Amino acid sequence: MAKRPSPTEFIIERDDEKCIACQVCVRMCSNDVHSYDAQTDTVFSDSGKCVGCHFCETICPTGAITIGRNPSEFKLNANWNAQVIKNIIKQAETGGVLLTGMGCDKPYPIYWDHIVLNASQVTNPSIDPLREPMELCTYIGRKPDKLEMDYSKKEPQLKTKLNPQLKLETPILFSAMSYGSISLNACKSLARAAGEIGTFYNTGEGGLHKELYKYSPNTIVQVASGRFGVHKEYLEAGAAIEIKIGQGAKPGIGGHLPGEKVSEEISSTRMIPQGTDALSPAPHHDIYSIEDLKQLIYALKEATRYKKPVGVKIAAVHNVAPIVSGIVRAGADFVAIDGIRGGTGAAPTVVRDNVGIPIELAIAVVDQRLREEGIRNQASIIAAGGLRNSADVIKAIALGADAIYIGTAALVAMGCSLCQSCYTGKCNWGIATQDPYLTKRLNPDIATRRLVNLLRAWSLEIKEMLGGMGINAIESLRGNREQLRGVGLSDIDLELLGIKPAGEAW
Amino acid sequence: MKKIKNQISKIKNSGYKAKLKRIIIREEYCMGCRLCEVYCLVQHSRTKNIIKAYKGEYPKPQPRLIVEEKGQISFALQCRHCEDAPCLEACITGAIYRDEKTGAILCEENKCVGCWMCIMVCPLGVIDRNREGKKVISKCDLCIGEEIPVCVKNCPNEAIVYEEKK
Amino acid sequence: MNPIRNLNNQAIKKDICNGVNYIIIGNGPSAISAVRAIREVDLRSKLTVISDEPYLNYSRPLISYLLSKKIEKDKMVYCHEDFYKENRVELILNKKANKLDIKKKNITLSNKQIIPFDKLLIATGGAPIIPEVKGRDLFGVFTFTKLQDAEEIARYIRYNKVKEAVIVGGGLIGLKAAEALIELKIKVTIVELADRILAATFDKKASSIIEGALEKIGGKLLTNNTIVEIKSKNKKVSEVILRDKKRIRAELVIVAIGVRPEIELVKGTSIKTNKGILVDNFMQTNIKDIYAAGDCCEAKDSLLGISRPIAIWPVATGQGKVAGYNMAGVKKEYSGSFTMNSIELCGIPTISVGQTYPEKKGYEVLEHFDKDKPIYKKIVLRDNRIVGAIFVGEIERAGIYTGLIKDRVDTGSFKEYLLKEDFGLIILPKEYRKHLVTGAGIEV
Amino acid sequence: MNYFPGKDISGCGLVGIMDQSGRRFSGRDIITSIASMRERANGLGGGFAAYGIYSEFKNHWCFHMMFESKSAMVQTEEFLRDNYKIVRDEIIPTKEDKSIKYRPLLWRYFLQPKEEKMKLHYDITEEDFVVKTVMEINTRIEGAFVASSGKNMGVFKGVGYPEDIGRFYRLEEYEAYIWTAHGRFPTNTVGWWGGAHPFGLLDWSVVHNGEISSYGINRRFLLNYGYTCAFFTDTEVMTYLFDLLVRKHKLSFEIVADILAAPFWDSMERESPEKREILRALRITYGSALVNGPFSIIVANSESMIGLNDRIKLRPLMAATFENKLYLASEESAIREICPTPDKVWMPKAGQPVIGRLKKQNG
Repeated sequence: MAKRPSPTEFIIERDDEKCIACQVCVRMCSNDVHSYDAQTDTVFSDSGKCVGCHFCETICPTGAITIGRNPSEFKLNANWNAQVIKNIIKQAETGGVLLTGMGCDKPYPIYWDHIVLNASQVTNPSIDPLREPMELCTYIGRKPDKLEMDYSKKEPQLKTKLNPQLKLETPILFSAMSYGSISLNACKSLARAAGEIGTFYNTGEGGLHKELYKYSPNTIVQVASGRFGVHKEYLEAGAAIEIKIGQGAKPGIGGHLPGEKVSEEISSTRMIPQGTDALSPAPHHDIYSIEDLKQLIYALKEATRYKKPVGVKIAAVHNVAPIVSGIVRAGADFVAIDGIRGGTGAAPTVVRDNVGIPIELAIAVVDQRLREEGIRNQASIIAAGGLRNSADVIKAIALGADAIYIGTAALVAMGCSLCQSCYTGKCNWGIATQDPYLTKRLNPDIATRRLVNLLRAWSLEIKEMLGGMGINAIESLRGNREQLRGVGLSDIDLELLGIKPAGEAW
Repeated sequence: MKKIKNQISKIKNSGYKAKLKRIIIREEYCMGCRLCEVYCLVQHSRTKNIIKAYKGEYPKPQPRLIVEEKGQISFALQCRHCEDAPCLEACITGAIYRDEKTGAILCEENKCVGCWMCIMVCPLGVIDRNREGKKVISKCDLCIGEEIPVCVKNCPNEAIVYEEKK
Repeated sequence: MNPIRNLNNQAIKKDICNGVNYIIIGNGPSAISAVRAIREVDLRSKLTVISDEPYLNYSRPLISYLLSKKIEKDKMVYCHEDFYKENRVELILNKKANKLDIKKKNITLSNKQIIPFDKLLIATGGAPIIPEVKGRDLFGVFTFTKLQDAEEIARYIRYNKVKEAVIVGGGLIGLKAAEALIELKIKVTIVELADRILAATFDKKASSIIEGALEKIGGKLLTNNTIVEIKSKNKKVSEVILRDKKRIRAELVIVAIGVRPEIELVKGTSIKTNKGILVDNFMQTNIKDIYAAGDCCEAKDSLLGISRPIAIWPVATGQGKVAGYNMAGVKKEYSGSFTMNSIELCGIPTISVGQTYPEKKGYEVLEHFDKDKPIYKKIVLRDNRIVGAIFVGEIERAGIYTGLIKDRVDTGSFKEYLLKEDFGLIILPKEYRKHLVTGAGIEV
Repeated sequence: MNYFPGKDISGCGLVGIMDQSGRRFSGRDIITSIASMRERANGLGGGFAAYGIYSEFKNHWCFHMMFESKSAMVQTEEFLRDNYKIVRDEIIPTKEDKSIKYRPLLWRYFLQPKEEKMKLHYDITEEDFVVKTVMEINTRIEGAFVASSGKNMGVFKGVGYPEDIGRFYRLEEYEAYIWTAHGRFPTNTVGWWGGAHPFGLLDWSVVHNGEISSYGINRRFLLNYGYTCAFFTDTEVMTYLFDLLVRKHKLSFEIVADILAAPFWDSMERESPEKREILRALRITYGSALVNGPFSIIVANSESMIGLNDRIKLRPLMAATFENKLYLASEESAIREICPTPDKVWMPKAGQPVIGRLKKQNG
């Protein structure tokens, strides 16, 4: 048959009355969408190359560019919709796995949007966060079953020694994004913002670039299946260590950083030869069972002389509650659970969109299970996977998470418009790229400021909502599902989430 | 005697030795979009309207800054308004002067005769000949009347910033 | 630290111990520049400027513009009356300093007035060289360096309806004069002793471009020639006779074969001179408290490493500033200078800097020549360092090269880009580039 | 006394009186005192706890039971008999009062756990065995409720105004060294006899004014330690927290106050490094036991009585002493009603416990 290119996804409309042919768009588009014709002093656009990142639209000084969806339609078909057809066409041409970036975009139910919060009325005063202290400080790490005190002296003495803890000024951390998947400037911005806010960012499996060592008090270093860039200094640089078993966007599969992205800097950071593919195996080849994980946890604790919390990150899958229980019993000080909507720099579309469970259900069942087993205090739970705003955060915490990880939201704060083309390495916003021409577009001063603003804004909103509930410390909300009610959820959803339906009183 | 004192205080207070702002270039963040150039051109056009400046003014207005680009490095360069400004010393007409308030090195166009001495001595090469028909120079004036020069204001990546001299 | 702020602190100290009597002879750029420097440091002391010209001040390079009526006389002033008032300068005009008594530390003016000084700056500038030719004192023979010259020439042209003129000397002054006269619709013949015009600053190619342009606007050029006699009719110039016996009709002769330092005042004193007054690195003569700056003195040529007069504006202002600071007690060393010129001739902008025409071996030359436009660029290097440059037709960003010469930058790593079209700071080594954009008092 | 006008809309009234020398006194005073705060109750609940009232059975567990039906009583007795030796059982004496409309069957049992039954549970303490029993009855036997289960103490409560309840139970005829009382204005649960305060477990009794916003997590925190909250009341949670922290974790009342009404992180900074370390460890470990929201409580056990406010003092609590007696009440007037000239009256600060302890008796 005839060669059949997939229809373009976007249409670029250029208002000729407004276009001054300044060529800013021509210079800026890494996908070479725009071109300038000197003969006619006109700028042309090739919509077929557009990924819909909106950089040109944002930067055009006259607002001459509009990126719209291609109105061209296939015949309406609920089953064989346009995306399905396009994917088949693409695969028929390439014979390959379809790749994508960011988190699952399928319309699975978003439970956050079916959960509502409580507020005080009459019987219990709400608290004004602008006038009264409102505490978001959160400690991540293993808590003892009880504290033992010695009352023999005049003042009581603490007999129990606490395990190492991470102190968060707000219960939001930046989730694992490796140097490699994102640019060094993006890493720096996350690190600096974490420092300014008093929280942590996570190296992902990209190792720690030498310029990032100075941010180590706010760094969680990750140990993943590829063990890239893992060495003594690396482990010691982290405030905590996270063993990555899985990721919400691609549970059960490994990672792949193409060789062309493995620049000199990345090669030295990851400790792999320049230009070679960085392949993270699907499993850790030294972890084939829970007792192997225990060994790795304790090996890392030994290596860092029990001075840092060691946690484990997994993707939320069907059996998540027993798995987390096992991980806690294996000695993890915190467990990060990444739901199906968690982001990625590159993943097979089919995996991203079809594997794993929503984070809301995962947190609910894990928290409940750990409490029933009496081990909830032994590890902190960090929820991750597509949390979009402070309401999602506060609901996650009320469901039982100690803190939450944000990745996508942080990227959006830095400029990302979710074009899902991270895997191409041509990110116009200078985030998911290593091209020095593009990475300089992310000025860490600006990005840091924006990240700090985002966390400040969310923290303020959380305080407002807490105050409204008459609560002045985040720990009084953590796991406090009485403050949640479900709207439009089935009985079994409500049961799994451990919340009552809206309308039901205490 | 009082008069002398007044005069002395006038000299002492005279202008640019106070805290002044300067444009600082941070080439590591310059994207090379040239929006600074676009806005500079508009600011120094007759209409100050971006579409008219580009589409309706002839001769085409001239930006007062230069964007240099090579490989992945780029930066916008405009007059540094040097403290020890060689152009000021080289100007044979007194057309180039320092604005006492802002410390900007400015050119009084009706004094300038276009001898290009300033072009010869400017080590940054940021003084240009006017190409709009006058035999005078063309240089950055820190956007007289604007609180922040337009190149700084419109730089999308803060690669040019306007900061108080430390 | 801000050096200016330091100076201000010193200025405040100085306020307490005022009482230095500063005298500056001359009212040109170096004098003005010295006034600025002195007043930056010392606000109270007495400061007197003496000029033998009747004008407030004016820019000598502008006289050709005045002659061609491109500018009005009031535009010649580059420093307003307010300047003297604001800086509390006592201005003595139209008085020549005739005598300098080093021992008594005073000077005698043309009106016999004796003025004492504590610190003296001699900034008497230059004087035109007039060749020993017959008829040189005739009515209609002029030099062309002062405002008065331009005014007199203009008056002479007007009264005598001058149609033809001869200009002796194809240097910058001669050519600017020629251009002005051509503008006034006078037929001009330039007589140049060398084989080409602008021989002192240009190379042959550059000269020939200008020669071509000169011809285009109607200027006639005779090279390898000079005048031997000026003939008159009715006591007025009528004709010049050249070395080759050729005769050229001319009602006006402008002698522009160069300037020499004006050092008459120090003749017979113990102040050492060569061609000009000799000064040290602080612009002080061999006599304490007596300084010299500008066209009258000889200072370090940083390219050639010798002392010689460099009669150009920026050098004069630079020297005046250094002299002023040192007179006021702030040690400042003169970094030296080198010759450079910017001039637009016949509509072609040109810039020449340093050694443009090396005759000895050991130099490397880079060239770009576009005959049609015409554009000519030339870089002269020695040991990878630029020592000279010529720009004809396109002078944009020429100052960068001047800077590279001044800072003696090793261009080894970027030599091949020097004459590329997109030459700019970006090709310079990053450190130097950063120094340039952040230096000069701007710290990042 | 109401220091937060406009905030304290729902208002329960609390009173606690303790003679720290151990001298017992009649229930007349506390009825008078709580009656003065009739305004703070709405007739949907009132109750008292009394310590030292059963000295002849002071070594036996005394269960105050409420039965809604005869069958519930039969089932309960069967269950009790299985596990305990019933030393004595009797109806709780009452005096009919026209304001008390409905009443369950009220019975009290003096019990001795059977060794062989306790042995079935590996390594269980007698207290835990009793707790287990109480939880079993309360959750498993329909219509049966254990109002109190301590030794030498009892809880007397019901639906009605507290002074009516007091007279109904003939409390002026009892003598105790600690009395606590509660007049209820319920907002969360409808009025029923078992839901009235005080809540009792073992020898703990809790009277409480407030609404605990952290209830959800406090309850789930207790779940982690094996407590099942059957009644969905704040008081129940409070009682179990005290039981866990004081009895099981062996923490002092001062420490428990620092957990339940934890100081703010900022104010910890002003403490000595040692104190700060302890407070920080407490909050990290027991953050989920922080009781958030407005409350004032009076908690008693056989050796002590503690008054405590929430961390920002959103509910009233006053304290006074007179000779050996410690008084706690929602309003100062309720204290002065029975003790017109106290030695000292003060308003405890937010989160600062007032602790009355039984002075060590010789022998």
